[in-house]
Amino acid sequence: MTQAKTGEIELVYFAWVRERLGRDSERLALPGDVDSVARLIDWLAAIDTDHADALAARERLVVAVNRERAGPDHPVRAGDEIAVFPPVTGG
Amino acid sequence: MTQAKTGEIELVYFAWVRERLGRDSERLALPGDVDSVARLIDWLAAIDTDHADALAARERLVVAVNRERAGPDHPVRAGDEIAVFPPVTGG
Amino acid sequence: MTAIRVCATPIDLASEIADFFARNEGAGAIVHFIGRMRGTDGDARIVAMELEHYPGMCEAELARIAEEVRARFSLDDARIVHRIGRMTAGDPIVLVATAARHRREAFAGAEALMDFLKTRAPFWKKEHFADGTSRWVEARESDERAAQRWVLPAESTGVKGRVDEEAP
Amino acid sequence: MTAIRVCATPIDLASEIADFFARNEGAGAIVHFIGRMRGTDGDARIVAMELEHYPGMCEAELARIAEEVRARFSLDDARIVHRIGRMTAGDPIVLVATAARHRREAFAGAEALMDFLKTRAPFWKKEHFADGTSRWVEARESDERAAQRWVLPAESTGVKGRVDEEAP
Repeated sequence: MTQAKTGEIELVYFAWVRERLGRDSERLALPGDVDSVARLIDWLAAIDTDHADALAARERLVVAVNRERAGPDHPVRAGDEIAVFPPVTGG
Repeated sequence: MTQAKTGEIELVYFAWVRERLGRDSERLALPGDVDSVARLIDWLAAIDTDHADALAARERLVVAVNRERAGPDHPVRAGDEIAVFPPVTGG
Repeated sequence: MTAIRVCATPIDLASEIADFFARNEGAGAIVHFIGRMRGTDGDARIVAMELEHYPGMCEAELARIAEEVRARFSLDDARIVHRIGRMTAGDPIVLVATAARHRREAFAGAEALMDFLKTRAPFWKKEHFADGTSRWVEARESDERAAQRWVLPAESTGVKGRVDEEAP
Repeated sequence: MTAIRVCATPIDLASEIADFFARNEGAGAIVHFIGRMRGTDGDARIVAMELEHYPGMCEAELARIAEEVRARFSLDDARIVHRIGRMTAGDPIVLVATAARHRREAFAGAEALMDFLKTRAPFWKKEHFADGTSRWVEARESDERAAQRWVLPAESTGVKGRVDEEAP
């Protein structure tokens, strides 16, 4: 993979987030001003109606950056693996 | 078995009570004035030195009358099965 | 198989566990506790243990305990299997199993079974040490305290013990 | 066998339990929890359940949970085995096992493993009903409260959670 100037992030989705988006992952070029989890979700939700729908209920979404849970202020950088999913229901 | 006039009780002993007494059970004729667990133990302890030794530590003895735990005031009657043993240590 | 059993031969954990599982298909939560004989007591090495019980009263008490705990924690099922006789280090001494709709009840039920068994069921352990000596195990005050956790306050008949108390 | 495992095939309870038992000969107390798929949800009949997980993060989180609980309750050993994929009523979803010197730690450790797993490990359940509909199971607030039981007060670093608190 050749890294774009702005760099890319790997997004992964699970459960109903994945179903509503109709995909389990995507690679996207990260705009320079998207530097936190909160800004990333805002930017993603503006991409199209599928994203807007899947990401509408912010309070029901959990985000992990590089496989660790991350709050809204957690930094986001090119190369990160960012997961978006509902509260977990295992066990 | 022919029942004596005063009636008999069946005594059963476990663990170190059994070992100190050198027997696991005995049948004894119950004197008319021995009508409670406390009086029974007093009377038993006076029989001989084995009984006195085995029953010396009253606070460490548990008594069951007809297979249910019984306090010092519990009545004792001819025909009862009376067990004397230390605090239990199963599990 | 019955709900409670005292056995003079080694407990067959695999078959007990498989049987309990098969009988409780509808339960969402199953808990097992296995108590094993340890090979040491402080610095002393234990070569064998003898477990004595009061035949008749012991089984009756175990049955009362199982029924009391089953009703109190709304368990689907409860089982107690306890070994007697001579055993060696590593042998299972006791298996308790509970089945319930949810895990809180299954855990609390299994703990209560053990706490009641330890303080009420007429079993006695004698340890035989490597140096040839032996002694009867003393009852532990911590077991008595543990059992007291499940005593209901007389004035609050609706309280079901720790399960309710811990999830306010 | 490793301490934690996510498996797409049915959990072999008998071999997991036998293996855990064999590896913990010195432990006086072993506790198992088995979570099973239930065939009903209220009045609705569930014909199948799908369990999805986040590969990589899920295993890492389970390993963190197992190590955290093992250290906190001084466990000899802790194991988590969790099923993924499609399953039917009665199938085991999860097995946790703990081994400790005494029963209080083994019980508390197993409960803590389950409480953390339920709230932290990235698994998601989807239920398929007899009428052809399906739905993603909602996270339960009671699981969050259960997990909060184990949070240490910041000011008392010596406290080990419920095990100490309940035996004053």
